[in-house]
Order: sequence, then C-alpha cells, then structure tokens
Amino acid sequence: MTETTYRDAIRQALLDAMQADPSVILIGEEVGLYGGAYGVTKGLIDLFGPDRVIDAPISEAAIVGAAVGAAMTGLRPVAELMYVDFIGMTMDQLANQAAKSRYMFGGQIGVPMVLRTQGGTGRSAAAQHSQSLEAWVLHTPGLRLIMPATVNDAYHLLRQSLTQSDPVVFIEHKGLYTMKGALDVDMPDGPWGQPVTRRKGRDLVIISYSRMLHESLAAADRLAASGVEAEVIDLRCLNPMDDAPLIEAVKRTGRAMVVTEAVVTGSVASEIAARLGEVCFDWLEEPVLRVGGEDIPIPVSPALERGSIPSATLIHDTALWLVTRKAPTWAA
Amino acid sequence: MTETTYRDAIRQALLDAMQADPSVILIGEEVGLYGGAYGVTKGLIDLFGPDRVIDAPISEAAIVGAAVGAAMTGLRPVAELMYVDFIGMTMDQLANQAAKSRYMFGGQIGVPMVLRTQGGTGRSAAAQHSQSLEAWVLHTPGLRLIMPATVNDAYHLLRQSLTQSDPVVFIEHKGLYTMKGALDVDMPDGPWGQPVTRRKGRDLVIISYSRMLHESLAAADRLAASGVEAEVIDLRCLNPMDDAPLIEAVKRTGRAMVVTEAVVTGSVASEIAARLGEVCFDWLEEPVLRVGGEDIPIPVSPALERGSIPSATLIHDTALWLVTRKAPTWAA
Amino acid sequence: MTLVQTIAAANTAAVGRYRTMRRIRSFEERVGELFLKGESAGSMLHLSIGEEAVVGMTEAMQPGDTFTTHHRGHGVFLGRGADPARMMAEIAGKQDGYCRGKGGSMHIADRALGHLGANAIVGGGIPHIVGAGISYRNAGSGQISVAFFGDGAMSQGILYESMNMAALWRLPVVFCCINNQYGMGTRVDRSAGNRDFPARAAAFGLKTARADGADVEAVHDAARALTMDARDGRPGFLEIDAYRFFGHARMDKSPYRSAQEEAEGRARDPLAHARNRITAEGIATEAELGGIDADAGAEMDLALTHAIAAQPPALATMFEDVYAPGSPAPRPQAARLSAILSEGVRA
Amino acid sequence: MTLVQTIAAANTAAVGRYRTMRRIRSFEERVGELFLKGESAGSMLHLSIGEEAVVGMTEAMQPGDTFTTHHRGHGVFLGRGADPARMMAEIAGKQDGYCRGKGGSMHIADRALGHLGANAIVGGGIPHIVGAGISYRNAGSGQISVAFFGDGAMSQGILYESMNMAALWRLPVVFCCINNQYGMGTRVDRSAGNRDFPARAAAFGLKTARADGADVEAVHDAARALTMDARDGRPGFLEIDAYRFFGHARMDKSPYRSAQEEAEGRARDPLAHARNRITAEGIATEAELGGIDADAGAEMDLALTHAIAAQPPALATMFEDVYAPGSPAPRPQAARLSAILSEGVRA
Ligand SMILES: Cc1ncc(C[n+]2csc(CCOP(=O)(O)OP(=O)(O)O)c2C)c(N)n1
Ligand SMILES: Cc1ncc(C[n+]2csc(CCOP(=O)(O)OP(=O)(O)O)c2C)c(N)n1
Ligand SMILES: [Mg+2]
Ligand SMILES: [Mg+2]
Repeated sequence: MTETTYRDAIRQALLDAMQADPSVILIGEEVGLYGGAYGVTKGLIDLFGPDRVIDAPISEAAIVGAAVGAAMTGLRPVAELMYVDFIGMTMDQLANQAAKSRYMFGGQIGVPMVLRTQGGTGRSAAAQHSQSLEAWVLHTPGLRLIMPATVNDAYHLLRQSLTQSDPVVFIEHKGLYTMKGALDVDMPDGPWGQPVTRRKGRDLVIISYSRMLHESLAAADRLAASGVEAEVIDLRCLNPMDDAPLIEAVKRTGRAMVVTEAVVTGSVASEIAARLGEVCFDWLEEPVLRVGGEDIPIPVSPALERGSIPSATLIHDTALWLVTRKAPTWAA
Repeated sequence: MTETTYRDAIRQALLDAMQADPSVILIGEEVGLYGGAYGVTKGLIDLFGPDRVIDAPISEAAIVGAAVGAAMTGLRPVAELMYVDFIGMTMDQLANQAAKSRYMFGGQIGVPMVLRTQGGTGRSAAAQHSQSLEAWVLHTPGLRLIMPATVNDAYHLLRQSLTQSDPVVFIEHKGLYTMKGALDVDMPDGPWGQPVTRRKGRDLVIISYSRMLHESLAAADRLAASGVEAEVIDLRCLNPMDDAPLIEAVKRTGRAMVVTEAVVTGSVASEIAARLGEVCFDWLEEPVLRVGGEDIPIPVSPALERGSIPSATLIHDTALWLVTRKAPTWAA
Repeated sequence: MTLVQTIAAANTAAVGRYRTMRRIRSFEERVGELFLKGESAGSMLHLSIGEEAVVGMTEAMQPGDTFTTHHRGHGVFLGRGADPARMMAEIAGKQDGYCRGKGGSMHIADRALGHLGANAIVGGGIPHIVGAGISYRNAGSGQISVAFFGDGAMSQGILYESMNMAALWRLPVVFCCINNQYGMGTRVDRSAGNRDFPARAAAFGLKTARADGADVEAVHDAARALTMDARDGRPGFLEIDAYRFFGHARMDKSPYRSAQEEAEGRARDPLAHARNRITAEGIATEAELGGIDADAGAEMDLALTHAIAAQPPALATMFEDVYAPGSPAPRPQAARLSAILSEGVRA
Repeated sequence: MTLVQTIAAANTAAVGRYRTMRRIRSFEERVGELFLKGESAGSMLHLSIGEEAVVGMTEAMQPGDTFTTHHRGHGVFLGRGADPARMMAEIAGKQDGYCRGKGGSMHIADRALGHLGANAIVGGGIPHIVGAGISYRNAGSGQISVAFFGDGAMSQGILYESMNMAALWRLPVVFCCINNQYGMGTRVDRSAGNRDFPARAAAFGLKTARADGADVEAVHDAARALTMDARDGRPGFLEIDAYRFFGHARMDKSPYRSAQEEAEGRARDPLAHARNRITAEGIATEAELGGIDADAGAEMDLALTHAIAAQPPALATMFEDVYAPGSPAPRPQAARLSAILSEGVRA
C-alpha cells in the first residue's frame, strides 16, 4: 500500500505490464523521448527501448490502425491518443476495424489492444482539447470502455485491460493526473467489469465516473451535513456495462441521479437513466435525473469552461431538491 | 401533389435547390457521372456541370473538410457520404470543425453545409455498410440531425436543410429509396425542427424515425385489430430535438415506446427514454421502453441481419404486452 | 541447380501461376452464377476478373507471411491458398464459410493462411500491415505483411500515414496497389492529380515498382525483388497496372465507359497472355492447358454446389464473436424486454 | 516605374517586412508575459518566435485572400493585419477578443481579414482551403486561399487528400508548411521517412518550393511565384525552413534537444538576418530600425495592458453561437432540472 498519484499509478501499470509481458508495446505521439504530453510514460523508453516504446508521427488514424494490426499478429499494443478529442480521426479504425474484426471474421481474429487517452475540462484548452466523448465508444459493440476515477483503479483497471482479448478504450481524465491516493498493487477496488460503491447511503443513489465521481462524493459529504445520505456508485467499466449493482441500489433507495462531464444529450447518463427507468420503474419515487455538461462546445474562458460542467454544488443542490423537495436558489 | 419515390424526391429537392440557389453545389464520390451509388443524383451533372456537381476522390475526410471551407466562403455545399458507415473517417471534420467553428470563432464564421448520407440494414451489406450511427451526431452540439421517413419529408426536409445557417447531417435510409409516396412540393408534413404525429391513438405512443417509422405504423395497424390504439410519432428532426410534442403525447397516454434500428445501447432511443422519464414521470403508467437493434455488429447472413433489428411483429408484441400485459410467445 | 533444372523449375512455376489464375477466374465466374441464382448474401460482390496477375505477388510471398485485402480480394486469397468451397460458402452467408456467414465477400479472413481480413472500407486494411510489420520486426521472425488495395485507396490519407511509418521504422511490409483503372465509375485520371503512383510512394521513402498487369511473370519479377527488400527492412510499393473487365459490382453495367475502351482493356488479359507465352515457348501444350482449365472449372462447380447446399447460421449465433469466448455475450433484446415486462419481476 | 523607383519600393517593402516581423516577435514576447502574469486563458500558448519570415508569404497575399492556420498562428495573423489588442484579449479569454473569449490562442479567426480560423487539430484546417478554392474557382474571383501548418501536419493523411484535390481540380490554393524542425519533442528526422517535403507535394501534382526561413526576402520571392501560379489555377506548396526558438508551449523546456542545437537554430534568426541586410545595403540605419523596434514594443505593451484590463465574457454568453442567431439557444441545464423538479410542474 503506497501513496502515489493517478499519473504515476498509470505509469506503474504500464511498467509492470511491460515487465510481465514482452508482447506489450506502446505506440503514440510523444510517448517516448518526451515522456507523454502529461508525463505518464516518462522514462519508459529508457527501460524498454524504441522498439517497444514507439514515438509515432502525428497520424492518429494510422496509429490506431497499426495497433490493430499489431494486436492481430501477437503483440499487445497500447496505442495512445494524446487527447480523446482526436478520436474523430480514428473512429473508422476503432469502430469499423478494431471493434468488428472478431465478429466479421467469425471469431477467428481478435484485437487485444488498449487505446489509452485522456479527456475532460479544466485547463482552458478550449473546444478541441476538453471533450468527453465516451458516448461514441459506448455505442460501439465490440469495444470495452474503461474510465478510472481513483489511483488504485488507474493501476488495476489498466493492468486488467492488458489481459483482455478484445479492444479496450481506456480514458483517463486530465484533471486527475496530479490527484494523490492509495495504491495497493495486490488489491483492486473491485472485480473487473463491475461498478463499485464508493459511499453507502439510503436516501438516493448518485451514479458517476471519472472526475465527476469526486464532485459527486464532495456533494454527498455536504448532503450528509443536511441529513441526506447519498449512495455514490463509480461505474469504472462502462461498456459492456454491468448494471445489476445500479439496479439493486436504485430499487433500495427509490431515487437516482446520473452525473457526467460530457454533453448531456446522448450521453452515458442518458443510457443509464433509460435503463433504470425501464427496470426500476416500480421502485422509483422520483424521476432518474441526469446532471451533465451543457449542450455546447467547451469555451476557452476559464469562467465559462467551469460554468459549462457540473460542480459539487450543482450536484448537491439537485440531490437535495430531489430528496427534500427544497428548491435551490438557481431554480428557475 | 404527385406520386413519386423517396429517391426521386431527394433528387428533386437537390435539383430545385440548385436551380433556386446558385451557391448550392454537390461534392462526393460518384455523385456525377455515376449518378450516385443509389442513383439519387442521376443526371444532375448534365444539368449543372462538373463545377457544381463534383466527383470527388475517395477521401471522405477531405470531402467533408472541403465542404466546411466552401461553406465558410459563400457556397452551400451538399457533401455526400456514400454510407454513414464511413462517417468514422470524417468525425474530426464534422464534430471538431463543422460543428464548432461558429462557436469557437465567437459567432463570426458559420458553416451552412449539408452532409447527405444513408444508413441502415436490408441489403446484406455486412458490418461496415449497414450501420445506423446517428447517435454520434446527436451527441454533438452545433450539428443538426435530420432523418426523413416519408417521400414528402425527403423533399421538404432537404430543401429546408439547404436554408439553414448551420451544418445539417441528413441521413437517408437505403431501404426506403424505392418506397413510393405522395409529394406535395407546396406542403411540408410539418414545421421544420418538429416531430409529426403520423397516427393518433389513446393507449400508447410509439416514437420512431426513418425506416422504423414504417415498421411502427405496421405494428400500430395490427394493434388496432386487437383494439389497442397506438399513437405513432415521427421524430424527423433529431438534433436539436423539440420534445414538447412527445411529452404532450406521453402525458396523455401514459405509455411510450421508442423504436430505433441502431444498436440500442447509447442510442437515440436511450436519449428520448431518459428525457421522457425525467419529464413525464408522474404521468407514466409503465416504463418507457426502448426497442432497437441488438448490441452487435450487423452480420452478412440475410437471416441474421433481419433478426438483429426490430420488426413490426416485435414492436406489436411489445406494445401489446405493455398495454394489455399479455406476454408474447417469445417472452423469456 | 543446373541451368536446365532452373529453367525446368521456372517453367513448372509459370504453369502453376497459369493454373492459379485460371482457378481465380473460374471461381469469380461461379460467384456471378451464385448471385444470378439468388444464392449470394447480397449483391456487393466484386469480381477480380482481369486482375489475376496479382498471383505474381501472392506467389512471391512465403508461408507465414500475412496480408490484408480490399473488397475485391477473392483472387488474392485464392492466390494464397484459400479453399474455394469455404470461400463460396462465406459469400453465400453460410455457417461453414470462412467467417461463419457473418462476414461475406467483403470480410473474408483466415488466420491459418495469414489472411488478416478483407475490408469494406477503402484503405481500411492498409495500416494493419504496419502493425504486423512491427510484430515481425520486433520478433525478428523474417515474415512480411502485404496490403492489397485498389487505385481508389490512393486517395485515402491513411495510406500515406502508413507508408511514412513503414519507411520511418524500416518495416518488413509491401503496399500492393492493384490499379484496375477505376474506382466504381471514376477512372484514375478523374481521381488523381498526378497518376504516377510509384512517385508518391518514393516520396515517402519506399522502394517502388510498376508492373504490367497483363504479364504475371513481370509482376512476379517485380514482386520478388520488393519482397526480398522488405524482408531486410526496406519496405516497398508495387503498382499492378491492370483493367477491371466487368462492372464495379454485380449491379453495375459500366455505362460510364465506352465499348471500345472495354475491348482494349479486356485485350490485356493476363490469362491469354500467359497461355500464349507458355505454348509459344513450348512449356506446355494447348491440350495440357485445356486440361488445367477443365480441372479448374470442375473444382469451382463443386464449390458452387457446396455453397448452395450449405446451411445458414443458426439465429442465436448472431450474439457470438462480439467479444472473446468466456466473456458474456450481449443480452438479446427479447430477454431485456421480458425482464422488464414479465409479471414476476414487477413489484 | 523607373529602376530607381522600383528599388525604392523594394527597399520600403523590405523595411516594412522587418517591421512586421518585429511586431510579431514583440507580440509573442508579451504573450509570454501574459502567461507568467497568470492572465492567459490556459497554458496552451504556442509562440512563433523564429518563424517570423512567414511574413514573406503573408505579404505575397492580397486583400480578399483567405487562410487557415495551425495552433502556432499568431505570427501569420499579425502578418495579415490583425489588431494585436483584440488578439491578446482573445488569448486572455476576454469578451472583446476576436472570438468573444470562446476560442483563445488556438482558435483565433477573423472573417473581415480572411482568417478562416486557427485550429487545435494538427492538419484540421488544411482541407478548408480546398473548399475555399472551389468557391473562388467557381466564382472566378481571383482570390486564393492559403493553409499554414507545421512539419507535424506532414504526417496527417488529410494533407495529401487535400493536395490531390487541389491539383486534380486546379484550385487557387497554396499549402504553406512552416517547418520549425519539431513537432513537440519530435524532430522531423524522427517523424518523416523521407524529409524531402516538396517531393511529396510534387508527387501529388503541385508546384513546389523550399525557402530559407532565416531570409524573409527569399521566402517572399518563392511565395510571390507560387501565389501567382495559384491564382492561375496551378496550386502550390511552400516549405519554410525555420527553427522553433523556444519550447513547444509555455510548459515545455525542450529537454529533448541540445543547447548547441538550440544555439545554432537561434542563430538562424530572420530578424537579425533582415536587420544586417537592411543596414548593410544602406536601406535604413540602425537608428531607424531601433525606432521601429521601440514602436513595436510600445504597441504590444498597450495590447498586453488592454488584454489584462478587458472584461471576461458574461456567463450567459456560453449558450450563444452554438447555432446561428435566430435559432433557439441550447437549454441551460438549470432550466431543464427546474422544469422537472419544480412543484408547479408535478401532477
Ligand atoms: C471509405 C470508403 N469509401 C467509399 C466506399 C465505396 N466504395 C466501395 S468500392 C469503391 C471503389 C474502390 O475503388 P478501388 O479502390 O480502385 O478498388 P476496386 O473496386 O477498383 O477494386 C468505393 C468508392 C467504401 N467502401 N469505403
Ligand atoms: C490531431 C492532433 N494530434 C496531436 C495534437 C497534439 N499536438 C499539438 S501541437 C503538436 C505538434 C505539432 O507540430 P507541428 O505541426 O510541427 O507544429 P508546431 O507546433 O511545430 O508549430 C501536437 C502533436 C493535436 N493538437 N492534434
Ligand atoms: Mg480500382
Ligand atoms: Mg513543427
């Protein structure tokens, strides 16, 4: 059990995986000499050399395509997309090639690759460097989608991703890299593929993932002060999604909120709200609420950027309203 | 009022728009000499010449990028993507460039372009030529998403798309091109941006769009035979979505189903179910159900392909179950 | 080997290439029949008739080498040893086809023979050989990987991204462009600002060659040189200059090109060319070649009969192969709806 | 014009280019200060110091011509007449910046001056000039459109798709690659299989030139020829061979390159080069150039002060400009949640 950062936990996972499995290679822009745009892969090229830590030209589509081919021929590539915002150039290789090869070829050829990338707001990086695009991946059968929120998950979920037989899209959050936390390399936060309850509560369930988990936990603490006990669930593995734990919790509390940093329309929150509405209908005291990013591109102005995504305050106020029917100041 | 096909209605809309507005140009693969992979643009190059009907190399990303630049400089380009399955190569130009330019540039530069494409199953075209990927577009602020289901809408919604100041993604269905129907060039089916009720009913609302509208209407006819009156609503304009008519109908009937041909997880149906669950909660007698494509790639085998998407029978059985609690034969 | 033996070996090889080209053409003719009989899975069937000289490249490859193809890949796969019966069954969407009836003509693959997959996305399979090249380079296995694609893919940016990586990383790969002069209805002069394709590849640092697609031996000579270089980490590009004898797919009657152009194009027939050469040089007689033709026809008739008689896949198989065996299959919609609506589950 | 007048005009122009280059450098230095003062919107600020000779291209363009730039586009925009105060305000994320504080350094644009937009996607703005070229070709307006991008974009496939279209359709466009030898920490020899970039463009059918980025007059001569050809429908490619004096962005200290390499690179300073030439040829005196330097410094100090004093955008403006004026703005989340939860609306 050691105290480390989200960034170093990911780096440790890559290092341990590369030591344990010679077929693991890294390929991406600036992953070698530069050590990664956010320093995640620092030093790995010195340890494993340029054949296993490959600095790629700025060719996102071919980087993902090369990873697909490497995975088909015995390697376990970790392709890195510097920003998830660049996934638009790779969606064909990701959704038509990586995701569908096993299926189209009748099960003959798997694509055991990991696409590591990071998303989210927080650095005034504007509309093309701040997005949360996991919904595109969620909508693609054949892909697995992993979004770690804690230091321990950053390590274990990446190690586990590197044992999968199918492509995994692993999305980190730029705002979490410097977050400190406990890492126990022998003890994952929970089983692969399943959500984890980060806080128990009886009054409502707040379902979230990635950085929004922490805003949700902060909101839950403040709710407790007002006597409202919120259960907080961290999705961790979004596709395929094991919704059984969500359903159990919602049936128990009768109230639920889903929080995402992404544009709310067509988001992961919409999918979960739809599922809970279908399955928990008779148990719901209140509608399943979505709290997400505004339906706009991300503005560069720090104030506007902050204002465009959910805050602990918004989550707290909405939850309090949901449970106590006490309208917040911003109620229209 | 003339009887024509969905294909010819689209062709007529392009022809009339090009005659009415010299700034309208077509750019895409095989739109000229070949007349379009599905014959939609047949003969237009003879009428308007190669400068306005531009046969493009197989460069989807640059085709959309060129349309963006043409739209920024005074033209009204209609870019054609032969299959929506190819949108993965263009998502950067579509979602990072076309959709965000007006916003990033503080409103200075609009991108009045239309991206015409077609999707869906029905031709045993397999996993890379049969998809329904509108959910990616729905999740992108700045884009408009139009999916016509009728001959009259095919004409009018395309003409209206060609008067918009912002990028429109116009998705046709390959299974509808030969469908016959009435075209009244003076009378749209409904106002731009709004859904249209295709059938009135008191017992439940079936919300659908594109080809699934017709499966839903067929199901509604059979439901009527069993004394169940289904209201059927055609979304037509999916993003931005005017959900007021949906909400009114659901509050009135208390039961709703959303039908899509797309992979159901993360689909348009999920978004609508989530919204209705939020807004109509106190009016719902039953959960809002999603009926969609299975969560798999599309197989080439005709039988498997058919089996992987909703049929009128599945919609009928599910609706009957929802309203009468009579379980169908396939109930597990 | 003595000179005599060398010549003998070359002659046998030449006859072998003729046989493979004939088998490809006979196969493609049967694919046409399959479609006309209404037994094919769909109409997106792209015949490689006129492009059989690609055998010059497939025969320059070694066991263990891998490849990807475009949508017009039947000939390439037969050239690498495919079983025509399993291919035809796949094209008919049957359970015992190469891909269990899930892929069809545009998505045939075979791990065992090194076929990493046909692709319905123009250019989609090209970057995969870059990754394969990394595997082989890192393993020092001596294998190469070859991407087969058409002239249309010369307009896809991912080709140049891939060429640059191959040259930069000295990968054991070859890019093989089968230029049949058309992308659907678009002749190359209407899609290329500069038709000198090898010049493009050279500008990215590849070894390049262009070969006459009517002459399988010329293709083979160029392919041998390029594959040898590739094994040594000098990646290459080969353009096979051919002609698409028939329409783009089964529905296309090629109204966009003249009868005269087609006649001239079809005159550049790699089978006729090889046949003349082989008989002229006395390597084999007309009668011997006639026997080869008959055998090929009979073999492909059997493949056709097999495909038509074969069973379609069971409906439930649609949920298999989305994820690897062992991981739960996607939940069928009927099960989801039942779980929501069944009386039992309601409060 | 008499020879004397021609020379006089050329000399004035040379001094003008020196002035613009100095204004660019002074501006970029103030951007650095803005960041150090914590007044910039974020740290993704890419300075074009060392690349000022791009002025040779911007001055070869005419009023009405349009252009797109990459993320390192401050110099290009100043070269086309930008107002430094509004630029600096945008970089600070302020309401009266060019983009109302929504775009920032990487997304500056100005319809009036023909700036179709800076782009944070490497290669993202390149195909836009193809579309602009179609507009100008069809209108016969005589305008051209120029894409400015870095050496890193030479690895983006969309560049080659765009070059091919430009050559195929004879569009009035120029592709201008500012090769500063690095893409972040990757020197061109580690990203290009073949570093001869003009050879790539030529293979796609473009007119090409490479110019010394330390010599603004050499860049201008090459740019004049290429822009003239482009106006006649012969599109071109220009590589400006420069050096990135400082780190990639404000956070980068360039540990991946040697002090000696940096010293050599910075010795190739377009300002020093122009200054020496102008004084040596007696076009202007050190004192006169010193005056230009002082004016530029003063001008950019004002821009900096303005940007810091300027107002941030009002929160509600975040919902504007998603769609054109007249169409309903996206519904704020607070309104959606209120509509769901307010007592009034419940049954
Ligand atoms: C990315 C993509 N764009 C367009 C298509 C539609 N399409 C299928 S084949 C084809 C022509 C391809 O021409 P070429 O690459 O020369 O191959 P050929 O058919 O001539 O063998 C086109 C445009 C596609 N399948 N994929
Ligand atoms: C598509 C894309 N990939 C990667 C990045 C991250 N990135 C930003 S600038 C840069 C280097 C670009 O180098 P170059 O094109 O030479 O421009 P320079 O910074 O040298 O001016 C990279 C990799 C990006 N912004 N967009
Ligand atoms: Mg071709
Ligand atoms: Mg550079």
